[in-house]
Amino acid sequence: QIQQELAVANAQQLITKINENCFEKCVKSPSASLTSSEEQCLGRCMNLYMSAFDQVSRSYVARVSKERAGGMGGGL
Amino acid sequence: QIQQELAVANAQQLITKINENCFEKCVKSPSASLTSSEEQCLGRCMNLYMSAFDQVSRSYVARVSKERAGGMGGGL
Amino acid sequence: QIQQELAVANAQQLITKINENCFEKCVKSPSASLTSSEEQCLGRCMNLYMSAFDQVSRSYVARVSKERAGGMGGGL
Amino acid sequence: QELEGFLEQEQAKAKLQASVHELTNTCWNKCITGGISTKFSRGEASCLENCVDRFLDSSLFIVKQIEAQKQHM
Amino acid sequence: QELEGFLEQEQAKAKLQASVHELTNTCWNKCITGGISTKFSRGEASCLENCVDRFLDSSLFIVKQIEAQKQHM
Amino acid sequence: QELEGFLEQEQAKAKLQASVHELTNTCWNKCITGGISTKFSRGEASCLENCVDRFLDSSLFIVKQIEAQKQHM
Repeated sequence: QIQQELAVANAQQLITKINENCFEKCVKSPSASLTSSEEQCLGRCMNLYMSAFDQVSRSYVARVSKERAGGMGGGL
Repeated sequence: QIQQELAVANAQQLITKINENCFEKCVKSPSASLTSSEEQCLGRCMNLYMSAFDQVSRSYVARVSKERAGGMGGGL
Repeated sequence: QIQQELAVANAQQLITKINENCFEKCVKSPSASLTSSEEQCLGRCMNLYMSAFDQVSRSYVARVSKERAGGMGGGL
Repeated sequence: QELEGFLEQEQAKAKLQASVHELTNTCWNKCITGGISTKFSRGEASCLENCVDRFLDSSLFIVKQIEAQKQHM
Repeated sequence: QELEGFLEQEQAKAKLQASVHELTNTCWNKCITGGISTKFSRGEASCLENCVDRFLDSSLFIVKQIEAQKQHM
Repeated sequence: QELEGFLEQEQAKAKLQASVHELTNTCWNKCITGGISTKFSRGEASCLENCVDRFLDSSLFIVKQIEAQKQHM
């Protein structure tokens, strides 16, 4: 159950971060409703943010494993 | 008593945020003392930040009520 | 022992902040490895950040003492 | 049990207050990009009025997109 | 009770340290706007020297204004 | 004791997740400086690929510098 809570928290945190960063990029000046070009931008931005998240996860896990294997003698 | 503590914490948080944002806007390059034009800017900025805070509170409370009433079927 | 933990936490927090701010300033576009000019910039930036930290510590401690001595009647 | 209900309510209030502070900060940075005058420009005022609702719309839009993508997988 | 006093003191120290880290970050961003050289420019050094005191002055000024406004209500 | 190990592991996982969220935010801000297109530009993609490793290199470099300075004191 803890594992599930972690997964849910992780997904929520990702959505929060996507919204923060994509609202910033895509909704330059909030008007009476989201325009269709704002929505298109949000859709693209969401996909890009998720792939950045995947890239960062992979790089980070790879690096932590490498450091643990003792290849560099440094501590993160 | 908890209610009072909440109100105090809320006021303190508002002052902290006003100072962060208005120092940023009004004191471009800190000198030997606050100049009178910096103080004037801080006074105006404080009033504007408070009215932004009021606007955001009203919008947010209205939106949360509306969503709860079930008008949109979405969850915040 | 608590004192030591505090000192360690303080040093770690300082390193975290140096890295955040100096990575921002010195590594404009991450490439396949840190270049020597990026490393030189990081070295200088680290020294500057530490001296900014020292300046801020001194100013802050001096100000808090002064306020406590009751010179201004204001509360921070 | 009444106490429990009271505490829960106060906790909800604290959370709401934190959200309002954060949203105010976000909308201030989004809408007030120029200098500080005695009152908001027309553009700033309209931006602030709409900022919270568009921010929440944006959040709901993202959630819906994610759910739609999940079903297509 | 001595322990309690000790713990309180350590807690105060931790809070002070957190404030110093945050203020350093604020003042670094306010004062160091250009590239990184071997030492601070004259303008950067003077900005850093004054930054903490003006930040706290600004905070006190805001508190006084709010109190003055309350009395006029 | 098995429970303890399990809890520690979950805590480590939570910490790793928090680091990934923070690093993603840092690298997004560093690498995605222009508009939002359907895919990353070549420069953005390469920046993102290298961002985490250079950020950690930078952190290790700073730690080593500090240790080197300590020994010279």
